[in-house]
Amino acid sequence: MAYEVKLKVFEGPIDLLLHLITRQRVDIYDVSLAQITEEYLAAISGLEHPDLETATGFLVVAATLLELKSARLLPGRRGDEEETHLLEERDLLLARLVECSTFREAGAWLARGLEAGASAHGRSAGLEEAFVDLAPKMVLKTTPERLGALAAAALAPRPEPEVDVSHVSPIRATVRDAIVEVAAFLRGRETPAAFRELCSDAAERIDVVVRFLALLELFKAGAVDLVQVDRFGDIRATWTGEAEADEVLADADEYVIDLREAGR
Amino acid sequence: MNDVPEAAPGTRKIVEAILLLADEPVPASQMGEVLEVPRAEVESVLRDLAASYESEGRGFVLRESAPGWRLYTDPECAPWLERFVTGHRHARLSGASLEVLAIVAYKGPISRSEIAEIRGVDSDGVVKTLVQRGLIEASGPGGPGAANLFEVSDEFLERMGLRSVDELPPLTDFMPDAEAVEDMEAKLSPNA
Amino acid sequence: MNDVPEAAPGTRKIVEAILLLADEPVPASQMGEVLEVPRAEVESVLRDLAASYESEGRGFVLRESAPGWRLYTDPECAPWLERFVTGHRHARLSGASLEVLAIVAYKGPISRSEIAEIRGVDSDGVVKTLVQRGLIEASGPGGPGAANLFEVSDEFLERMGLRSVDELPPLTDFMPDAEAVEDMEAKLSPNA
Repeated sequence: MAYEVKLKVFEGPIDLLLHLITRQRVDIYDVSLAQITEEYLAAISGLEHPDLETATGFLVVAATLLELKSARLLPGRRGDEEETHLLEERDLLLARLVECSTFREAGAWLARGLEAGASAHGRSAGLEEAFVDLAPKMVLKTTPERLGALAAAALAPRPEPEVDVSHVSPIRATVRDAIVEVAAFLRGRETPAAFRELCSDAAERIDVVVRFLALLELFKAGAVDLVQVDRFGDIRATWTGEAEADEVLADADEYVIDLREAGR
Repeated sequence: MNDVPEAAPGTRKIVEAILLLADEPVPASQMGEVLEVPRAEVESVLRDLAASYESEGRGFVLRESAPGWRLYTDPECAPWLERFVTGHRHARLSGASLEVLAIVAYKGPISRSEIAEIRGVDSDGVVKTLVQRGLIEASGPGGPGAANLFEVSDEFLERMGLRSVDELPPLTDFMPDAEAVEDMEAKLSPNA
Repeated sequence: MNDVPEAAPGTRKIVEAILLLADEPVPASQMGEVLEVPRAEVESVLRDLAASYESEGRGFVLRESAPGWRLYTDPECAPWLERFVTGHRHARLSGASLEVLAIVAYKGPISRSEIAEIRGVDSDGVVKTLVQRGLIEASGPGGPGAANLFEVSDEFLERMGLRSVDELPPLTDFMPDAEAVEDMEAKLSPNA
């Protein structure tokens, strides 16, 4: 299925998901988790100038979506514990979506209030001549350095860092290739490897995304164990040797996201 | 030039004169000091004045916000006043800025990292913009490098016409309704 | 009490709003242009307003001078206003004032609208206060209504211990280069 990925500028991983999940569509009942997941991945594959932290935020959400999605595609292969864990993950994501939506609405309300406030001009004519000389000398507790810093801050361009995904960059990496690379990297290591290390030579955001997906494939096949201590913490991977890369490749076929397709 | 009609002007008159002279909100307590009358009396005069300006259909309104009382032009007149106001009064805020502003208004005092936690994305740039616009400010320990806590400024409260953040509508007013949440849940459901 | 000229309630309201906003006398003809009503009608409204402020014992008076009409505080209130002005609250420079002072020091001569542009907010009130306090002054063409340019005053320089603005530290000292900014951001981020 071909999607037209038309995205505004997103401010964060939850913001993006909220957009995908709440936007009005004609075929609203056809929107499935699978589709949202694909669109999400397509969108983040186009992120430019990633820093690892931002990338991680997006990837954590992507991981949850993939986990939820794979649970749907592989029914009955999970125990109760895993099922509960998945539902918890889903609820956490849902809670963050509700929170994000709430603050967004509150922000829109504030915008209306500020706009209304801007149409009432406060009296600011200042002192009449008769009183000017009475006013105490202004305390000038400042230094040339402080003034310089203030002027520099005022004159600096206003920062509005936003993650621009309006541009979907061409895909130069595939999950299949990454599975082989990641497996090669992890196999034979004694200690867990951080996801950061796995991506240390990744030149583009897309490489990071693809390696992350590869890691998930390997995890699902049982070839690696993943540990993530905090929500925003680093992900650590250990090679278990319970599956080999080529088995993963064979098995992964059924639900590997084709980024080339989705990204178009 | 002007013949003084009576012995001493009343509280209302002096309060009005102070309001005309002031170029920022004036606390009722400060007017009370100047007039040597209790703050409560000044407040009662201010409330009466505000009500009478409104009922008389004056071109100005008297409003109380966190920092105090100030005269404003009636918002209805704004279209005719453009010529007398220089510069764009306020550049519009981005969606991200408004979201962070809402977080600070409702959750402040709040640190940068708590804001990032809620939004799932680093928000330092947005925080800086809001500080520059004078809408939020660092409170608490402060100092360069310290983990500042941020809250909304008096200027923000003045522009919103609020006496304190407690006057904001409850956050629950902005939550998505049950149907919308159900819809979100359904779309995230593995068994859909 | 309020004998509002019934024919043009809208005019009276807008005229009052203009008077409240204006920081210098406004010619009746200019108000007429804005309102799209004949000057004579505006003048009649202004005279009625002036009379009603007086009869109602308001704290402000409306006076006509050569350049136009302006609201002033009632002279009877002067003793209390002096007390208000000498109060401590006005002695401190606000954050906004300091920022404008810094901009004028580095970018002067500079116009009001350029200052508003840089700050993203209307800054006329602040500029006016700084002029009144003798920290900045109008230079260049000048004249009422003209686009004045502002620069810091000799008094300001003297109080800062500077002979000229050229002695201010160069702005580049305070502009971190891109690399330094990234470094700083990395240190501030929660997961660094």
